[in-house]
Amino acid sequence: MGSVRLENVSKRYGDVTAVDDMNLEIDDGEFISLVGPSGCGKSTTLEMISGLTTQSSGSVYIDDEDVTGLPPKDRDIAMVFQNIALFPHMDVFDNMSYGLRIRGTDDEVIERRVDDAVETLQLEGMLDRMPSELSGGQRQRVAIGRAIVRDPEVFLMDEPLANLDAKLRVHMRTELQRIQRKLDVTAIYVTHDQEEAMTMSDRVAIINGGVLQQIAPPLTCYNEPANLFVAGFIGSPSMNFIEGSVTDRRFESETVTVDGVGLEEGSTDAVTLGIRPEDIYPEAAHRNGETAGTVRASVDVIEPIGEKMFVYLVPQGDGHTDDVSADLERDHLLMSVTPDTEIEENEVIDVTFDQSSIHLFDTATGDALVHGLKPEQQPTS
Amino acid sequence: MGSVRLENVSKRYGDVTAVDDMNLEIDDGEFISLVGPSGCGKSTTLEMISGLTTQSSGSVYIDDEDVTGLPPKDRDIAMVFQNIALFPHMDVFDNMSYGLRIRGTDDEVIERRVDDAVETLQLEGMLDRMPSELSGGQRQRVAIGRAIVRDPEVFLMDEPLANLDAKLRVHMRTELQRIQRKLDVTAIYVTHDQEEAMTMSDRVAIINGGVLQQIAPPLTCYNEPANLFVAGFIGSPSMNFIEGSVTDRRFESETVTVDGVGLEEGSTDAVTLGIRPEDIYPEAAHRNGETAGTVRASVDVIEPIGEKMFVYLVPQGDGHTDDVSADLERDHLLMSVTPDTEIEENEVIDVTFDQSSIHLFDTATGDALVHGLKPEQQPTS
Amino acid sequence: MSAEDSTTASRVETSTSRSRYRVDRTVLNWLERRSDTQFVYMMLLPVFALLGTMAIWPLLYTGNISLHADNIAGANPVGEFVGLENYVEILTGQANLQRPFFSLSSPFTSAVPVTLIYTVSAVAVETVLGFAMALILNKEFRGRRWARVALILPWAVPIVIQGMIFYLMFQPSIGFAVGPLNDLGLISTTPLANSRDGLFVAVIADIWKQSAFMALLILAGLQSIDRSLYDVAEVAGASRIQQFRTITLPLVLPALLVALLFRTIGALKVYGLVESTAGCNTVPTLSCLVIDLWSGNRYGSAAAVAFIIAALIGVLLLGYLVQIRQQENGGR
Amino acid sequence: FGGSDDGASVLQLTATNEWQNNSDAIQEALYDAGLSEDIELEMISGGENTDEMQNQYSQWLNSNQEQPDLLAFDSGWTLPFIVREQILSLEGELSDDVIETVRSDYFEQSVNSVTSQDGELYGVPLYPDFPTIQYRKDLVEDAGYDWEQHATDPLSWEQFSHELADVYDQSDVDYGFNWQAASEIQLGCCVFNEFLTSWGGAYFGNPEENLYGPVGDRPVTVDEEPVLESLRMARTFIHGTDAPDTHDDFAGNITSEEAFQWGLSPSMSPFTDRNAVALRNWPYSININGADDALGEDMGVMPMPYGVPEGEGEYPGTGGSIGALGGWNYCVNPNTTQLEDCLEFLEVLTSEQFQRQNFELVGHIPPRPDVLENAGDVPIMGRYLDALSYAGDHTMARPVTEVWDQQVDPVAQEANAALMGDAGVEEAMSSLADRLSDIEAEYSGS
Amino acid sequence: MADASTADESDNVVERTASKAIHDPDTVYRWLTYVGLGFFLTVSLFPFYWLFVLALTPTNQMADMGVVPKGFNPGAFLEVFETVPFHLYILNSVIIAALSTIIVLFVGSIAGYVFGRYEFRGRTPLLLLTLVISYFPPVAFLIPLYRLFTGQVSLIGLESPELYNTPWSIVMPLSAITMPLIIFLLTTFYRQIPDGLEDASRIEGSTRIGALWRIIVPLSAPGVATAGILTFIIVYNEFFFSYLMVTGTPDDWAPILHGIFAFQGTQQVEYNLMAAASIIGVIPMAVIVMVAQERIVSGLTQGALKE
Ligand SMILES: Nc1ncnc2c1ncn2[C@@H]1O[C@H](COP(=O)(O)OP(=O)(O)OP(=O)(O)O)[C@@H](O)[C@H]1O
Ligand SMILES: Nc1ncnc2c1ncn2[C@@H]1O[C@H](COP(=O)(O)OP(=O)(O)OP(=O)(O)O)[C@@H](O)[C@H]1O
Ligand SMILES: [Mg+2]
Ligand SMILES: [Mg+2]
Repeated sequence: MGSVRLENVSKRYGDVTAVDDMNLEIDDGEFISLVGPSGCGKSTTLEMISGLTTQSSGSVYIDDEDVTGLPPKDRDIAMVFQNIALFPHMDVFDNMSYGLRIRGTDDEVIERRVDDAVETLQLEGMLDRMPSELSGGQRQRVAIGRAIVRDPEVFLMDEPLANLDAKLRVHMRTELQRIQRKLDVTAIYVTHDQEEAMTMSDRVAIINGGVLQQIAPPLTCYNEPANLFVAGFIGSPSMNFIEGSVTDRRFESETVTVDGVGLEEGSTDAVTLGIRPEDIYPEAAHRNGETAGTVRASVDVIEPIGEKMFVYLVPQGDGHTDDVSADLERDHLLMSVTPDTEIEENEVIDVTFDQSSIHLFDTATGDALVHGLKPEQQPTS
Repeated sequence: MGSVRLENVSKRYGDVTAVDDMNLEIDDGEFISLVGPSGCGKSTTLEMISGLTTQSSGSVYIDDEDVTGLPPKDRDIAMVFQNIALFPHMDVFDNMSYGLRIRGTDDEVIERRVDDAVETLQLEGMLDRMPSELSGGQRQRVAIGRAIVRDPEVFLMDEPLANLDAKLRVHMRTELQRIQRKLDVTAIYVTHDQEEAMTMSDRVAIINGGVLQQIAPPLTCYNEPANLFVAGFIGSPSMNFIEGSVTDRRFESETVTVDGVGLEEGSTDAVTLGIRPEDIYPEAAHRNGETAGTVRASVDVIEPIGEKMFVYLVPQGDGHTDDVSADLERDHLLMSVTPDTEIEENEVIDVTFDQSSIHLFDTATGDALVHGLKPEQQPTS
Repeated sequence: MSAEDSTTASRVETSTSRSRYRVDRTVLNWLERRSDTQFVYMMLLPVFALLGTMAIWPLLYTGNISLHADNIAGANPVGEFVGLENYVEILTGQANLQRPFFSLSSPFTSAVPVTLIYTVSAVAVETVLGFAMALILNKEFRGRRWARVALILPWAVPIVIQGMIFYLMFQPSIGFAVGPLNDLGLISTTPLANSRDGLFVAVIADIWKQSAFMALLILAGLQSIDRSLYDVAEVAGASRIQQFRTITLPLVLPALLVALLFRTIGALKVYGLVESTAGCNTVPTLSCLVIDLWSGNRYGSAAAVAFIIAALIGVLLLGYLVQIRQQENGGR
Repeated sequence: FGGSDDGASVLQLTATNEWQNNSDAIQEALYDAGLSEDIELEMISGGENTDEMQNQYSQWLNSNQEQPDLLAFDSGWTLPFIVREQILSLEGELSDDVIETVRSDYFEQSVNSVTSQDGELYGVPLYPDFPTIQYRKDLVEDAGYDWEQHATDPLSWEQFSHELADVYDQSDVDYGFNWQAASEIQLGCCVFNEFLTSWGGAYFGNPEENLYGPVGDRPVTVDEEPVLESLRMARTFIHGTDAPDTHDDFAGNITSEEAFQWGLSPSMSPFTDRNAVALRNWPYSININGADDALGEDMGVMPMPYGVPEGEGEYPGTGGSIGALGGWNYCVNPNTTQLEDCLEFLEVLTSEQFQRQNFELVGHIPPRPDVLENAGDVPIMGRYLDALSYAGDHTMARPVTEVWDQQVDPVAQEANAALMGDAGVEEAMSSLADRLSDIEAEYSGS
Repeated sequence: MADASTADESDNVVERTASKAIHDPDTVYRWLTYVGLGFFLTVSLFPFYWLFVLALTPTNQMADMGVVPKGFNPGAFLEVFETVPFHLYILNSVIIAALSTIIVLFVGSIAGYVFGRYEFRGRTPLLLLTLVISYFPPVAFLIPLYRLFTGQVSLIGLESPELYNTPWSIVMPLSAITMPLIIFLLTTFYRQIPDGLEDASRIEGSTRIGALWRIIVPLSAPGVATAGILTFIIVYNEFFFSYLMVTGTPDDWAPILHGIFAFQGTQQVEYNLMAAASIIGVIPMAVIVMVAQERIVSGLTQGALKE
């Protein structure tokens, strides 16, 4: 059994606080992804769970046992390291079988498991290469192999697919899930690839600056981000944010006006409206659902990327000048449409979005206020 | 000036042929991405251009000069290494300024450039950390910084963003492009991230097993893949392939029939039809364009990932059994739809696709025959 | 090939490691569960048990002897307790030593100057030559293996033999070195009888042997450097000399400092070489004093000089240690 | 270790190099001379040189080691061990007969070196050692001299130097008179000692009274004129008469400057190779150089020349031909478990038969004058019996006291400095006198 | 830094006029390497050649030596073994040196690991303490150790074991005296191994000690091999304890030093035998150097330390 629990865990390196008062509860057999910006403390969190680093304060529980002080080898975990860390003096076979050999597993069993892993990892014929004779992606796969040949309680994986190409990633993703299910093992998975986090995990934990922001199933994080950070972080390209204020259930900014906002009357002032690029569409292509108002904007740049097309819009709100260069990012609206949409650069179009896809946040605290402007709906978090 | 040309370049490590008779011509100031499966020879190609590895045969030209035998330091290149390779005994500032200090650049200039890079890379306040005190992504950024502070003829970048989160990747992408344009430098960029390759490059080179498959602008690669490999490799999720044969301009497989195929009569037999997941849509949502026939299929799995939804279909063609487990991959059709599409698992639906989005390949050689079944259209490659 | 070898090797290892694992498991497990601090001290137990009985206790014992008078006639060579008298007498030049402890008027026949001259000149030259040798040995060339053996071999020569070789070399009429060097005006016809020349011979002999020691340590340091760093540097445009200065040197520096540290200590303690070439009467190093006193059954004075040597070395090495500390702080 | 099994017991003894190199023959000789065949001898080396042996012995004896059972002691440093009671007194252990034999029949000086202040015997001399002049009889004769007559009637140094210079001139050898001037114990204990004593000087005044002490209560006389004269003479040998501090009466340039770094062996090898006229060395080298494959009958031996005639020295016993007395003694480890065997061994050492054989085999001079006199039939050594007997009667022991170890190095250093010219003769000797006095003062009464 | 740029500029001028060699610095370096190598080889090996010259020259020819043997007497090499059981001395020495090497590498590795990879209170003082030990001349240890090994020191009523005349009386003190050097050496090498590799090993289930033996030591192969050679040679060549801690007979574990002394009498020196014995005595060293330096080379393949 391999439930994992962090209680008020912090880790400080001198002045730097890498992880700050983290509380995390992971059920046995669950697949959790940790995501967050570079340097936010993901690897540090894994290291504390593995026992490689001792937390500065707080406790780590594995299987409801406080494992503080328990050496890594007794925590029964397997780990894929972000820096790969192959043993340079061992060939691929020895690297992969290392953990089993340490435990004195039968040679036969070792060979079988390594063979299985080799097939999964598409590393056939490389067993007696040295790490220095492998490509970057091959090294990373060996590192994964070193972990999956084992049968641990907890899998810790730190960006295990970072160096793999898309096809292989997809393949490895399913394989890792399959293995995780087969071994019925708890998996904690660090990734910077949202698609990975979204498709693989039971729940996603979003961390920022060492602080846990939200932990929830992937779609919840996507549809009901707990705060501005999560909203902006999850989803690529990122959610559009428009700062404004709410007066009498009406959101107003320089460019956008939305009615029927589900906030108590009077709770006005600094509110940020969030809308995802794919939720914006040209007025012309009106879909189902109730639209939340129209924005007139000029098309700045069109970026076609195969299966979709990004359209950078400059809203033509009141008081908005044409001086685009200033504060470019904040003032742009990004719209994602199918490649066959007929739009030209510099054209001025009307775009719209559904009320159901609007998010409102408190600009000051960043906390989410309302997701999907159904007037009757209460804010979730 | 920094045009780069590879002529019949091969690299062999003992039995392994890492790069096989590669011909590649890169114009001055161009941004080229190298993509391909793990271990296909991307890094090796960069190494040969940089002069770190000498090709087994063939010649490398930089700026029309045969540089074989010219040491790296005289090739005026900057490189981001896949394995990062920071100098462990130098802090971040020293690592980043290394190339400049070596050249005896003025301290002032160094400071300015490093400061610029630090800002670009969001590494503020880390200048006097040692590499061992950085997170994985931070290390990678330092490695990028070490290259971008310089002003070389050619930028070689080997998966420079592999360890960064999505937001930072997007940011870095634009920054790298900006820098490349500003310095007007030739860039050769290895990535496994197709979006990166698609959005950043002037042309994309797809390599497989050391052999160059296609080099063309991103959308050409996407829309007119030169062969089965490229078709399958570019685009995520991958293109669906259906094997069949063509008789009298009519493509037929067990499950799908398409009329009006632009192939000469009689050139029948083994032909593979390719269709991208996003080009398949439920019959109900018929778009514009001429449909190429309907496929009845049962919905096997639905995978929602935020902005879109993957639907795994099992076509109910003649002779198709319900035994899904066997040969699962080949028999599945993957459809990518917007999340609001109303579909349920196990439902049987009719899906269709436009003639214009169909690709035909010679099953035996893999070469593309026709892209987009406009009967009058001739095959491109 | 080598990959194959190592595969089989480690596969063989498996069976043995398995049984070992079983046997030691309890101890290892217990150890593994110690906190870092406890673990560290447990791990240091064997070293300090060994050093304690074989070095520290003996030094305390000898230190105690150094506080007692000499007793050259009695059955017990250690006389009555006299406190620091031995030290005072030696340092003030009152003690009857074979040669003066410190005399600037006769630098080649008094212990401290002789030892310092010897140490500085030998270690300086050894460092330069050792580094050059290590750089050469780190290169790929045919026959490198034998070249390494050949260059390291002098270090493997027992001191007695080393001394004999140079004794004979500088023996007039037998050694071939005297004539030419004398013609050049570098040495007298009887270099081993002359304090200055004898020192020169000893330094040469030391360089011959100990440069290899430097080379060996530096070579090991060179071998440990991650090759990919040179790739980076090369692409960054560093010339060989710059690569040497910015990568090789700082990364071998720790090993070099260790070599320098221990060569300096070794040179400051030199005895055997001197004794087997020019002799302690001609080239009276500090250790010569200790041995002479000890041979003369003057245990108290011998112990005191030994401790003075240690103190002197300690003072001289303070500089090195500061360097090393800086290295460590900078390096991690 | 070394215990006795099946009746045979093993005696461990340190042995001189000559013995070690001929251990089988020596054992045979011992058995022939009556040593029980049950006693097996294991000869070990005490050390590379006499200094190291001395250190080694201190360690052994200080720590009450049971082995080696028997120790070969240099007569130059037996006494300190006796003083420290680290070796076994043989009084009451050896039979009275044997003790009596040693006391009355042995060379007196040798017996002195194993006798304590209160007259107890602590060891049995193995052989006495005294240097002689070995010379190329053929060259000397070719030059018209006859040095055979000086086998029992020594030359004066003055005459020796002139004749030798003449022989040297007339021959084509590279070296004239080889002796040892290196700053080693050899110079302090012996060479310099011989020179100054033959000139009538002494280290500590009257040797008959002061040689063995009392430390601190005796004069230091190394800065007296005879000593200075002897140094000037020696300097003349090397530097010629034109250099400062030399003697115009002597012939110069007969000794190579190489002597400054010559120990025994380097000084000997040119002579062995027929490349020198004369050599000062110990008897062992007679056995080597007199061998048929070396110089054979071409070598002559005579006693050391004299500075002032016998009896005309400053102190009793000084003047005349003087050889420094060395030699080795066997003493018993007080912790031995095989005392009986040790005593049996010592007894055999006193047998005339063994002493003759030892003389013949390795050139160890019989410690008893009467045995030496009757040994004329011994192959090589026998030829030079006259000279050896004379030399044996004209020796000077070194001033071995418990502080001699401290003193011998300064003596060697200062004498060497004077010889090399690093310091003037008077300057060196007055400095030596100071240093010796300091040592005397420091250890007075100890 | 400033002169680097001027060097760059002058490059253009030089390039035009200079020979091909300067165009191709590799050739220059290669050439320099061979010149340097030639020099060092000559200097290193000449004395050994000199030993051969002496060994081959019969004793009675040993004068006015040039640099070629006078005569040819290879029998000296056999005579060495006839005169004394030289092989036994060598064997003893090899055993003693090997035992010491094992102990020093084992204990020193653990200490080097702790000092190199952990920060703890007392680290610096303890390191300094070990260093201070090496300041003292060997005599400073001799007297008490001699008493200890001859059973004269009693601890809590127990007499110390009689180690005199056993290999341990040499092995133990020499292990201790060599230890500071080895600790310092291994500390520097172990320090350089990236933490990640040790971490990976521990995750895979090895203990800290396990990771030390399986990962850190093999990865520091050049350093460990060097440490091994150093220890072996130091012990093999050592003078004081080797000389004084045994009686001197081959049966009582006397090392080679005593064997060589057997040729160096107080009065007569057989140069040719000594030279021959010296050459023979160096052979085990040559073998060790050969074997161990192989480890130095093979220890790290290209880029071994990258993380
Ligand atoms: N030193 C070597 N010895 C043997 N084979 C090697 C060596 N270096 C690389 N290879 C092989 O050459 C092939 C190409 O390697 P390369 O590093 O160029 O791949 P890559 O395209 O960069 O892959 P990745 O995306 O995984 O980094 C790989 O199959 C690799 O195993
Ligand atoms: N040894 C150290 N000393 C000081 N700061 C450190 C140390 N190790 C990590 N940090 C800092 O702690 C923070 C968290 O590091 P961590 O490695 O957990 O980040 P991460 O979330 O894994 O980032 P990435 O995605 O870039 O790998 C970073 O800001 C890093 O700079
Ligand atoms: Mg990380
Ligand atoms: Mg690569």
